[in-house]
Amino acid sequence: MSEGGRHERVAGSPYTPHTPEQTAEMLAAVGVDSEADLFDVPSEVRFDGDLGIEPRSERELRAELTSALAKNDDLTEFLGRDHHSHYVPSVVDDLSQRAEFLTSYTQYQPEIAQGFLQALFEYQSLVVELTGLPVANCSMYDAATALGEAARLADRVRKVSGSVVWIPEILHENKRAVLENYVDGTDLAVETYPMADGTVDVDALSELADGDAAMIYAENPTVHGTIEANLSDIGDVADEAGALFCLGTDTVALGLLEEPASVGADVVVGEADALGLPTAYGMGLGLFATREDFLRQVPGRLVGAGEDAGGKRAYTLTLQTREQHIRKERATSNICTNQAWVALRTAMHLAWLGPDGLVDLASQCVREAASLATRLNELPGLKAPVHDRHHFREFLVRTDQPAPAIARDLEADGFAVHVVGDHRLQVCVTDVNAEAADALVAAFEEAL
Amino acid sequence: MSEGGRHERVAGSPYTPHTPEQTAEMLAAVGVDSEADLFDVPSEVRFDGDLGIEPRSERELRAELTSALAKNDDLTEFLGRDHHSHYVPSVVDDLSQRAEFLTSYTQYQPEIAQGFLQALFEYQSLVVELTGLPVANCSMYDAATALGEAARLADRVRKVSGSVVWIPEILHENKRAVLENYVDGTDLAVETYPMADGTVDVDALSELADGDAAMIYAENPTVHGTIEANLSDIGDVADEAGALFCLGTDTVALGLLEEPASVGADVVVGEADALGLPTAYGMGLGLFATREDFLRQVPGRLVGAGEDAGGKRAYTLTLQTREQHIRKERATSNICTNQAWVALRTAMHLAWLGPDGLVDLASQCVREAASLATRLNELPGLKAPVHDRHHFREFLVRTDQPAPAIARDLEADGFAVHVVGDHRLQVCVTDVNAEAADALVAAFEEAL
Amino acid sequence: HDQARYGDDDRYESLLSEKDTTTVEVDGKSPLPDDLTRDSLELPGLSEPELSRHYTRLSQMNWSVETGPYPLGSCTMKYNPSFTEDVAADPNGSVHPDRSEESVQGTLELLYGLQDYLARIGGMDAVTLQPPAGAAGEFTGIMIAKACHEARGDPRSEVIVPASAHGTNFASAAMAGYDVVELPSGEDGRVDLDALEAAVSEETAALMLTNPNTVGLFERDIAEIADIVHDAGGLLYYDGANLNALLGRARPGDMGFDVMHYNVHKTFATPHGGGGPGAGPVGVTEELAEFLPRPHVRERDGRYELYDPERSIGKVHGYQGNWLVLVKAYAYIARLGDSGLKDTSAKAVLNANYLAERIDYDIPYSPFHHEFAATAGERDAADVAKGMLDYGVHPPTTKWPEFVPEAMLTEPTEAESKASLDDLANAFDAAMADSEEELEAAPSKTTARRIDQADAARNPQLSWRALGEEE
Amino acid sequence: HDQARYGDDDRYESLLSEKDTTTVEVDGKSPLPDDLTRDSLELPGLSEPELSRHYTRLSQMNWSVETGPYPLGSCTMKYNPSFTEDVAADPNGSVHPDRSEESVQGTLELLYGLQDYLARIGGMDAVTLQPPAGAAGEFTGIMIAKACHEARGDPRSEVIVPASAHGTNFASAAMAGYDVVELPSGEDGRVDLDALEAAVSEETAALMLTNPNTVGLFERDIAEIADIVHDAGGLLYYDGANLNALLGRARPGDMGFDVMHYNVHKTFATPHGGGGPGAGPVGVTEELAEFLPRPHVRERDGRYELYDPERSIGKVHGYQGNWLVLVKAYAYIARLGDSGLKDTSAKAVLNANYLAERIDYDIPYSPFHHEFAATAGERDAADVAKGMLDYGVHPPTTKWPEFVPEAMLTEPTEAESKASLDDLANAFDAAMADSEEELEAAPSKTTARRIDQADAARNPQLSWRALGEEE
Repeated sequence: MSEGGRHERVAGSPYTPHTPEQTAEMLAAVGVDSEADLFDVPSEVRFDGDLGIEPRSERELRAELTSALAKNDDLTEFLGRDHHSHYVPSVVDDLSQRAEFLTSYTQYQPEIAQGFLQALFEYQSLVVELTGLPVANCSMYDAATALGEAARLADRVRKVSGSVVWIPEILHENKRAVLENYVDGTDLAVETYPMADGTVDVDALSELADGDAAMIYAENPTVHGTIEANLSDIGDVADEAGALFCLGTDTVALGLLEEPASVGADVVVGEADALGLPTAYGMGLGLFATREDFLRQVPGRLVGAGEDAGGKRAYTLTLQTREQHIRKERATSNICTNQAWVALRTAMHLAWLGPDGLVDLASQCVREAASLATRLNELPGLKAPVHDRHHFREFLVRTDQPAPAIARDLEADGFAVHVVGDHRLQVCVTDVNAEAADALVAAFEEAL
Repeated sequence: MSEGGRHERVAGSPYTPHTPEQTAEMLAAVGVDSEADLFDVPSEVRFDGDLGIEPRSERELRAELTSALAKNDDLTEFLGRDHHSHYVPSVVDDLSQRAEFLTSYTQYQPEIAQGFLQALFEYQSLVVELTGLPVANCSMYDAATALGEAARLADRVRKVSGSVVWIPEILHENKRAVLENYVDGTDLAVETYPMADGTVDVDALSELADGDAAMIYAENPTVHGTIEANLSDIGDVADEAGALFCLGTDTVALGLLEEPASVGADVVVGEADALGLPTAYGMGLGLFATREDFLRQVPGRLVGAGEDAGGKRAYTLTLQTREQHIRKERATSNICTNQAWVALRTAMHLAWLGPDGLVDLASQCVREAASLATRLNELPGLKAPVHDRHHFREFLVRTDQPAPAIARDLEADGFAVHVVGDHRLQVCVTDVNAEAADALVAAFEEAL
Repeated sequence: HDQARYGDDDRYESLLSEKDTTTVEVDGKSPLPDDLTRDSLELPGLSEPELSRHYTRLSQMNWSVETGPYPLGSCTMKYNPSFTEDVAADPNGSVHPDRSEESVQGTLELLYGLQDYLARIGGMDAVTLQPPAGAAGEFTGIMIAKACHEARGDPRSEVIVPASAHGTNFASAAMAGYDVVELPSGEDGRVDLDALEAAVSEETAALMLTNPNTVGLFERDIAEIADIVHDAGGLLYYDGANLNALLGRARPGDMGFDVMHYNVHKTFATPHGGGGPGAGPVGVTEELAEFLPRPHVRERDGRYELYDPERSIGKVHGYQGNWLVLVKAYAYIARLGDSGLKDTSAKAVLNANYLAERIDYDIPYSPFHHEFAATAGERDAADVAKGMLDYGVHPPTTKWPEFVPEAMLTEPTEAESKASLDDLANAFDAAMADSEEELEAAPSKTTARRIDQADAARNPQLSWRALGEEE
Repeated sequence: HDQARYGDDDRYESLLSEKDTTTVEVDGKSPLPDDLTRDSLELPGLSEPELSRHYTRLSQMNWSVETGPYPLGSCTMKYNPSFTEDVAADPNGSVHPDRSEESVQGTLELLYGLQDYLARIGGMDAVTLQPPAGAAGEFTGIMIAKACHEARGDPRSEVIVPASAHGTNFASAAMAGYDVVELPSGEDGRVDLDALEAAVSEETAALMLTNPNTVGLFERDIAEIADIVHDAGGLLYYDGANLNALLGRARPGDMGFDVMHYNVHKTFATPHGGGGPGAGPVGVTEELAEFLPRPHVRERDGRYELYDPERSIGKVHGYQGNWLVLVKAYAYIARLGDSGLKDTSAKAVLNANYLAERIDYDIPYSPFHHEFAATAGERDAADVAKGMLDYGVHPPTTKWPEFVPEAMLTEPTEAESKASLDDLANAFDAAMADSEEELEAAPSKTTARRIDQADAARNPQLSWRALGEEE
């Protein structure tokens, strides 16, 4: 059923403004008889069939999609592992959805795009403050692709020294899979180094990472939520091996944990969307920051400050000769469309929190995880956390009973947790689900 | 639990920007020691207690309010009677919620308020096109208060000729109650004239409305959904009685039914929010249009076109000497804050529909009502429609069984209808619930 | 040239009717007989892309709280939190007013909760949410007073209103059928007790008072004022327009007021929407509760129900007021709580005092609270205001209240930062430093240049049809 | 002066860091031992009212589709329907990617539905939604081709890309480890079959082709091109950037393409967000489906499940791509349906042809479809573009593709009205009529005047920290 409306006067798109009279006038101006005559498509490849896609009114479609998504179970998620949820204030939605931001393109005409350029410049600046590294780009797709780009950067800048990208044995499998693809076209090889009780076994790494290392990758916190105590040592190992030290982290953790620059990180990657984006089925925002030395090897977009003809400070995309639209196959990356709008949201959320708000939030991630682990550990048949480390947001739980069965029981009670082994679960707690921690503990008790 | 944030650094409002340092600096500039010193309030009326209102974080509060509203039952509403629901396109929300519209004030400085002024000028213009009357104001609160204002207008312009406001015996009780209050401070009296089979009994009206009539009010469609066939005759009766003819209607009905100016209406009132507003628990938008003669007696705000110093067309509030902020107790009305933002939305929705879309929608209101009445009439124990008239959106149903019991059964099945008598229900069908008409008929069948 | 030029002073957006005008025949094309329908309909119809641009451009030609400071005295143009919009948009709240009580318990719970919050804040015993605006609240309050006097068998004919009061006070009292007795302002800008004594009589139905008053002064003699009015058998009405100054620090109920209205679109941050909708809930003492509009919400054993107060004045709105606005007010109050409400009044008053300190204007009356009336002295306040527009801010309310010569009534609200107030102060002073000629030529950097309002009123053109006839 | 002046050309909004910078100590104040934490943190923190103003003002300094025409060639800046935002904001869709299949049937249903729609539109057999952007789609497609050749035991080393192709084609092929063979454009602006014959070899992994190509010409010889590539054992890759021209009228799968990507942020109206997020789904023939990224969504007996294609290339995104974008694309396609999709391509092509007719520019290549490359001739295309800014429109893509001298690649999209195209044409012609000096001084009516990009690149200042060090 139609809602009516001028735009539905003719069968066609509701988003083409043409009245039949205007269409006729325009066809006449062009000098053709019909729209079909405008297409210079040989008949053998012309499509005259039906795609079989039924148009729906806006009202019908909203009802249809609402009811489709309502089929998702209403679970309280204690899920993390590289995709974290924190409360995003409503004002971030409101401001980021302003049409001038949402429906704008990449800033190729900076004179009428100062708003977004300044917002991206501010995003870069915030990342610089958080990481201590002087160069941050406007965004990568997500943490996994940012890691892939970091390895490719290592390949470009350290080609003579090594060809192995060392990654921890405890790493999100997805991240490794993406990395493997990103280095597939290079001479790099991906190899793993061992962990000791949930964090990097620096001695073992030191032995492995000899002169053939191009990059050493470590995470803080790790995918299991453990906090690294020996980041500087890892940095030293990388230095000695002549390799880049790439550190994976996220915007919330950066508010509390050691500053990457201070531990010798050459590149920082990770999920910036821990702030600014709601849980969005894995949609992300790849953080990417590095040292001044590698400025001209950075992938992705950079916004710089400069001056306009009136001598006023103005912002513009800069160092575009690194990019694919100018350098083609010699570009630092193929990235073009990125996650600019998510970066805008992340900057908004960060500015809303301020430094104290960020430290509070990050501290909460430590306290809540410790508290929940303690309470689960009191239950018979559970050991939490598995690792004797400080944790951030999440931790492993060892279960005497089969973990998948426990997870199924929890799901039936309305809770989602990760199954990471036959007898291992992972639980993530932040500001958004901490209030449900009591209920989760109770559900565990029942499930055991 | 706090979301953190700079704005929560100090206990206080999250919406005051002051850091403690800034507060101290400002207090010093003012020359006082503390905020309390700024208040020149005698101690005997100072409030030192607690209001007992617990602050909540944004996240907590959203959860709390969402869960409160979730206590409303999920019913498919077949409800009308002066508060009608039509699908409002998403773009209306999107555009009307732009901060520049939503958070602006009345346009006292027109040079920086051209956007809203033009939008209101366009709203007035649309009402002029729909009613055929040359003067439309920016809004009244709702149909009931617009009717009250119409009676007061009649009192001002026809004081010598009459003191009775004639209203139909079939009228929403709420509307009459508001009218009674609006004329309480005048010498007007409200009296009813009879209806014949759901529409005005013109002969009876003609006899009643002698020289003492100040205004005759009729509705098209009536609160029972019937369409008047004798509007011109009512206009003639009013003319002969020297009374104003005030016609009640709504923006959707105006797209199809007789043009008020063409039947002699002196004032048109009604619900303009049938377009532009979702069902909002009775929140409305009072339509108000009248003849040129009464221009300087119109209540409420008017936007006029004029010129700026550069000779460019510009818009401004006009004829403000009618209003309370200038004329005080001699103002045409006490109205100040009105429903401007709803008028903006109504104009958007109207422009989105266009004339063909509006006629389509209004035609649908006729067809769906006829079709549903026919189907209900086929059920044993029901007679629908009760009146042998054409109907718009809604109609009465006579029930052999007690109507309240049937309504309760329907509600248990997920449907809401009006109970308007021991054996009378009223059912309203529009674009938004027409698809559920089959299910309603089935539920009726079961309830009987 | 059809469109607003980006970044151009000389912005212009054509009317809807200039973009499209289409006439459709109705007779013969509808499901109704022709004698029931109009002949034809002529309206503009825009495609969605055109519609979006039209209103996006119009919005960009409009000042708002999010554009910059908006220090209109007595208007309380504070920040409107975004999250309250989300709450108001909850589809579960989108219900018809005729739904059964049982099926809208969530809606009633929120309304009941807001009644309770407002009662606490005002020190009142019962609150109706029905009035859809402040003026409607005044009318409701005065009708309650009228009903009370009539119920006491003591009908009265006069309402006393100070000269400094909002125009709505006069109009609302008149609308309720009262004669309005205007009380001149005392020399100190407050109510003159002697004048009040002289004004009250057995015809006094009520005194309507704003406190702090419209130049920001607290009526220190409020206890005496209450006694004088009550002793004469009148009721004391509180105009809530300036309640922002007192949140959590003083309550009308404690001052002896019998009836009051709240402007939720001022004090409780619901957006003004270019002139509304607002909401004007009315609070009353226990004694007056039986006169409240119907229906009213109450709670019984955890269930919420609607009932008609025993001697209800009836109705002042077709249903129960501006629901979408009321929800936002509830959310705002609950977000702030006690500490937030107290901080709000503190910063509102601090900001006004700080700004007053920063500008080079005479301010005849003090100590003021959340707003102050500066005077433009020898200059025309309206011209100074036009000059301020060119310095990038919205000017204050001008030439009101009338007892302050060339008044510039300024209310920055608590939501302005020190930096914003400093900017605003600079604009005040810069405009005052401009020459008379400069001010008269102002504004020039705005969407439209100075608009001749007198001319627009002499030759009213109120629709595009009128514009067309003109040509 | 801290704020944007309303209506003022010379707009300015201070940086977040200029509004507030606060240092908080972390060591000793956190629940962690000091050796695990940073010493301190220095960031700006704004109150919500300040934050709202900051970003509202920034937004007003930014061009967008809702501001005016945005005819960037190859960018397809069409209207983005509002309702798709509401659908994407549905809280039921806000789920974690590691949820069990059983608990996210709604999410999977939509993804499956979009896979199906895209397959129909492209004439492809299977579609992955994982690539988060067009370039990521290209990389995915080329990795699939690579995997296919390797699986056939026939690894190859070259990818052929026409000189006129988007830069991403070159970069994506190189990223996958291929040598890029650039194919010069034929005299008619299309692929030169002889040149192609000469370029293909047993090392040819794929030819990447945009059709219509980047000057809007349909590759009429597509059947022969497909034969040449296929005969050499290569695969044919379709760059979906220009698919808007062909919606419902021709399908890459029917033209012999083996792999393709879709730019949903172009063709399917998901907003561009100032540079992303987009989505670059990849469609393949039956034969290549086993190489698709993992996981992939399929339907079994009305239930949706995730599975890993047998010879999957692995992953190109940490999870399953840009969900919020994919939902909007689904909603847009479903809103349009067959008739809407066909109308879209018709009006996109009509608009380009009408605009081309209206302007006084040479257009070397035709018959074009949804976009055309005008030439600025003796003038500098970039200068003409700056001139157009002052006439209130966004200019086209300039100086690209390179084989068109001083190219102005123009794509109005279907969403512009005739009136808007007329305005745009006037701006084209007006800028061209301006003198060289005028153009070099342009723009002057914009937020910023001409920005020296070369200078900005010589002295990169990429953060406020860098600005601070500069001072």
